[in-house]
Amino acid sequence: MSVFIDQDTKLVVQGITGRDGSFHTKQMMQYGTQVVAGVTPGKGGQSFEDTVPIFNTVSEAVQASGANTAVIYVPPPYAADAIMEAAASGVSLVVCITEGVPVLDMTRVYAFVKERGVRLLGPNCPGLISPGQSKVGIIPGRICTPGPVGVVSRSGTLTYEVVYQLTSAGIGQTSCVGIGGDPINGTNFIDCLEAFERDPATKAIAMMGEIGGTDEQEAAEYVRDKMKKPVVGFIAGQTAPPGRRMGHAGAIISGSAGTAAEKIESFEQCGIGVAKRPMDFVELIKARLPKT
Amino acid sequence: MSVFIDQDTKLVVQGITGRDGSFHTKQMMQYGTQVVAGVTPGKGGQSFEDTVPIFNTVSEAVQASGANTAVIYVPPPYAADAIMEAAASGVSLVVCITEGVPVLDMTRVYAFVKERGVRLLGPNCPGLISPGQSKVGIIPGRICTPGPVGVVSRSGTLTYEVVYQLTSAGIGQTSCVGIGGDPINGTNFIDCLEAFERDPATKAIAMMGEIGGTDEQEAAEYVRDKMKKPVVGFIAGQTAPPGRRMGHAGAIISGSAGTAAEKIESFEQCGIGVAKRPMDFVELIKARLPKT
Amino acid sequence: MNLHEYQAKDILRRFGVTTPQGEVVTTPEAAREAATKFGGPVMVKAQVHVGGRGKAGGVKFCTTADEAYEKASNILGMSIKGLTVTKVLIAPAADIVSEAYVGIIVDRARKKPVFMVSAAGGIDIEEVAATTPEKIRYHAVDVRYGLMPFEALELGFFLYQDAKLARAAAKVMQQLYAAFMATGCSLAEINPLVVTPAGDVVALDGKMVVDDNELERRADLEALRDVESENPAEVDARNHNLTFIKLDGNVGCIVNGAGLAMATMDLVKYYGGEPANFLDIGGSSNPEKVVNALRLITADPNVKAILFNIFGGITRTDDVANGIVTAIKSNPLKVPLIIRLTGTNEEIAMQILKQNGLSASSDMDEAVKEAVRLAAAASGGTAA
Amino acid sequence: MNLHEYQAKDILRRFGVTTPQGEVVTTPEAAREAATKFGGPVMVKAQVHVGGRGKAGGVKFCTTADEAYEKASNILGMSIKGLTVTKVLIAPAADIVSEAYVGIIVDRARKKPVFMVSAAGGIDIEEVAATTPEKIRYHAVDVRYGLMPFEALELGFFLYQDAKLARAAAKVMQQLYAAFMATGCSLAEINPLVVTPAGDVVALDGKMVVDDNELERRADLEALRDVESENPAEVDARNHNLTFIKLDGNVGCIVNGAGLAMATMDLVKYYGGEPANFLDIGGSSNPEKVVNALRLITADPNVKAILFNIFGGITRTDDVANGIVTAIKSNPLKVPLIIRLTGTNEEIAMQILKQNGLSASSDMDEAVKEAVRLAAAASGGTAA
Repeated sequence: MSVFIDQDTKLVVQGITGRDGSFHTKQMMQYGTQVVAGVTPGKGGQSFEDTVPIFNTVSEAVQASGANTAVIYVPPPYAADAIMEAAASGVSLVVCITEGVPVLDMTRVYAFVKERGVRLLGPNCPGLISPGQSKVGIIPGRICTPGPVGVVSRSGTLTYEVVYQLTSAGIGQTSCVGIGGDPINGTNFIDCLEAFERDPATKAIAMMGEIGGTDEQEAAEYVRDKMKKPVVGFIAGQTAPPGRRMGHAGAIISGSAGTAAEKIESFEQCGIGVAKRPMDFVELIKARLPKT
Repeated sequence: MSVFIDQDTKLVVQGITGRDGSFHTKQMMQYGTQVVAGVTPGKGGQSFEDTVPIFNTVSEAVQASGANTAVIYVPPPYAADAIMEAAASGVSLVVCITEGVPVLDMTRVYAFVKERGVRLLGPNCPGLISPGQSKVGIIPGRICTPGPVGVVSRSGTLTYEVVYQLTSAGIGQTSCVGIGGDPINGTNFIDCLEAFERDPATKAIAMMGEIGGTDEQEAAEYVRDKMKKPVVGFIAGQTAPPGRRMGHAGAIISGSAGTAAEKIESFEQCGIGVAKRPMDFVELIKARLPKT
Repeated sequence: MNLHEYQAKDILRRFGVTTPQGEVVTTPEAAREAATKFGGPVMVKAQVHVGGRGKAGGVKFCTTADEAYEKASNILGMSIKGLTVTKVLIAPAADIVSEAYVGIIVDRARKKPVFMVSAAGGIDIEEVAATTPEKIRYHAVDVRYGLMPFEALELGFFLYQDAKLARAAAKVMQQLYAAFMATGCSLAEINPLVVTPAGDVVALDGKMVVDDNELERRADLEALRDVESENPAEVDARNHNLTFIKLDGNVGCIVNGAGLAMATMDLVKYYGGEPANFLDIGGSSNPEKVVNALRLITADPNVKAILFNIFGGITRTDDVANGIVTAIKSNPLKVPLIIRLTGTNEEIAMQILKQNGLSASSDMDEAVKEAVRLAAAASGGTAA
Repeated sequence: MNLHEYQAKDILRRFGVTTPQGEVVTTPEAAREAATKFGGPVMVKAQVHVGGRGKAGGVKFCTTADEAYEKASNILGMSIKGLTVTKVLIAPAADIVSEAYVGIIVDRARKKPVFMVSAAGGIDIEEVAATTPEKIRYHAVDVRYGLMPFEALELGFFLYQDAKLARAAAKVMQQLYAAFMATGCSLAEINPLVVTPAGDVVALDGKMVVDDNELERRADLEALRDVESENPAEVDARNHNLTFIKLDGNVGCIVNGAGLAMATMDLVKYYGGEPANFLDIGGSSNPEKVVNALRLITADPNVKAILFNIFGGITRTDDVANGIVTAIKSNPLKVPLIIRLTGTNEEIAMQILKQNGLSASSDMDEAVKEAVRLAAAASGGTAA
């Protein structure tokens, strides 16, 4: 079992002939992901690696291939349009890897995908993986192994670090989801926690947050109020200088400066185990997994 | 009983100090409508006829007065904004009397009110009346009398004519609803038919359509497929010269030229009694009302 | 309000659409000059607000400047569906690889602007819709987001296989949409959108209809109105806030409200008469409006009887009565007058009419029958 | 990217906001000239990208041109929070009846631009939020519709009872919103928005922060960048596609990915050390980036040990190893180097390092501990 993607995931890759798109498509295919179509306007009719048909538009690709998930590797100025194209095409999950999407673009995109009930992951995220079943995005497959832990994180390489530690210690994962660190993203911690709580195979959750915003605090309250499964959390940025990103007005609106200390305190108050170091996840999770 | 408005309707009037607004507010108050607030930006704090408090914004007015319905008498260039202000203020019904609202404004407005689940009647409509209970808009109160007939119409004075005939013949109305004749309006025939079908007091429905569009044809199919109550219909414009309004491309999109002949045929095919003259409603309705 | 082809093209050009820069002229001499200036073959195109001007002989291809002079002489002054041609557009003729149709219209049912595009352009889109509907693609635009790049490109690929052409067409879609929205249109069309041998995508004809409701707040659009090319009586009516459409019958109708006006005309027909016009004096009445309405109706020599049908709601029937009295005092009627009045201030109105030797009914059916009868009698009488 | 006050005001003015037309000068003489030209009293305002310049003495009121000369002399060259003032804005001082605050920011939680307005302007909005939160009104804008006239007017009436002022403020809200959207901002502020004795509503100060992600597609915005006024090391880093923030510790950190970089710094702190910087080499590695990163770190004399922490995903660890070897060959390090590498092409990377006499760990915890230990030892050593 897993969340968001599994062995039935049928993927269309937007920007399949680009540098990043072609590299990671090969990686995903190697991992076993069903890549059923690619999109590059003007290359419709060709094929990728002699196996994956390429289309001019996502809607054509989805109609022809039955794809239910789209992943986006297109340059930032075109990413917002690519997300909306995917959301309008009929897929139910859109994963946007692209980094550097203007935030005002995302205000439109967010409204658009919500109206359609489509799940967006990202932008500026590493995607997700359900070990042994499917991988969509750029998370290195070999650091993961199937098992009972759900992983959700705002950052890329920090996720890898934690997953690597878990796997090294023999603790596998149901799914690892990178939600991305941009100010406006499609899926937040709560969405993932909800999914993990529902997934019978997930027995414990590892959550990696960062300074900025209040997503982690809201997630903590959600854990306290709605969840039965154990959660272990970490916040990166205790030593980061304050006020580099959003300035003061942002803190006023959110009612919080979004510091690591605040977030850790809220974890503690809501019964979330706090990992002081990335490597502490191993022992904390182990202690919370049901004994077999 | 009635549809959309009744004795519990609490009305806020937008443009209450304007020429039309003040005249019709007095008429509505005379009829017995609960006019609980008015809005004219800059006149907040004053009162209308020494009894109705005036506010600067609709949202203030609704919060202070508990209004659940808004009626709009503001000039056409400001009407779209006024509708959206009303829809955002918390009322559940917005009636826009204003004639001449640009149609592209209405494309935005329509999406806006639908998102909020607010019912819009109009623009360019005479409003509605539930005889003996409440009147919102400009339909002359004295031509109506309570009774078992639901009236719905695209035009103003033609509605008066028919209602006048019915009343003169001793046939009263549950509600008379003028949906307006603009290309994009908030409430259509089907919405009203649905409401009349659900209203236990309504025993028969009189429906006045016009040339143009396909609303009447869709309404006819609705009558055939979903309604048990009898409906009598009339189409104005049999002698109107074709092609004055929407041209050919519009007809292609709607799949119909919207002629009176087409509409009358569709009425006949769907079991709607056809009034050849406005005055024919009296006999046709009488024949369809349950004998008491 | 219909714009002329040259006006529509000016607007499209401002929004980035490539369209041949023509010249509007009013004399054959100027047509020759323009053709000489352009050098190659030209089109001479009547600028009138009616469809089917090509079939009516209002559009001609000319290989020489002298031919342009000659064709312009024929077309200028020509009458197409009742409108006299006073302007022709001289535009360089283009070589064409393919012709497509691109249009936007506000759709009542979808409550949105809807694109219609077809690779079968150049001909009447109605014909395409009737014979090969699968050749038309519709796309409703969500105005909250506008036409998105991916949507424009989907339409582009529907027209052209070639990615370069598809992208160029997508750009035209966005430019057309921008022009449509900025100009407050109810319709905007490019037909044909052509591909030239050089691979350029070019609008050879443009049509725009501006929503009349935009004009009040948009002086820039109102300024595009070409009064000369409209029916003078309708212009006169509009200037006095009346809606007037001239028809061929002999019963002049003056009514308040479009629905009741149409129902009145239908009833005239029902009783064997023919309405001479549609005339809506609208909601808020004043005597002045009635005077102007009577002036318009009586200017039509076909009118043999005049029928007022007024249901007073906002309209005060005493205002209407006063208007009638004022009008016939200064300008006595030569045809019978039948008045039906009911509603607001009905008693006062009846009183006013009576004091001035006029009578009125409060029954629509009666009044219409009477008007039809009198018009028939008068027609019979004058025909004798 | 922060814009200077004068740049923000130029943009606001272009969108219709009334704001005093000042002059940016770089010398006291020019300040005097500008003040003379304006005639009345002026403000001399440091143009630096930090908050609190007023409290730091960077904003002065002057009644005469000579005073403007004097104050400009004091402010130019002054250091405010580490940044040297090279430009001052000379602006006519305004008489003020009242001061309000108007700002827009992109809100993470609501996923929308959010207005914050308060009649308690002029002072720090943070203070208002902390002490009298009821004096602030928030309004989230639905970007699909934009800021609607009624919404702007609601905000206007929140600031002013008087309808004329409320309407004027509503207009400013719409202009500010338009400027915010068109300039791709993450923040735009007018503080104070003042009412003058004549009843005009005027922006006396303006602040705009442009979303860095807009700059790639917007050369016009990138052109507003004032490189002089930024930290040179951070400019250098940006020019090489690195994200670098200078801190006060002695352990230099080079990491791929912002989250891992912060976690690494936190771990340095956890083991008793102090990070000297935040440095993210980003996703796609190339040896060149590593060379530039090392150059930036070694330029800081505080750095006593350098720690690489690379988790190869997209980043190829062999690229990083090659970068390290290249860099230290041409520029031998004077401080200890601790390398942690794991992930993509780890074996090749280890081989490259070994061949060049370097070693690496694959364990983050070990590597961080070692770096902290070595930095402490080196600091102890050099302190002796």
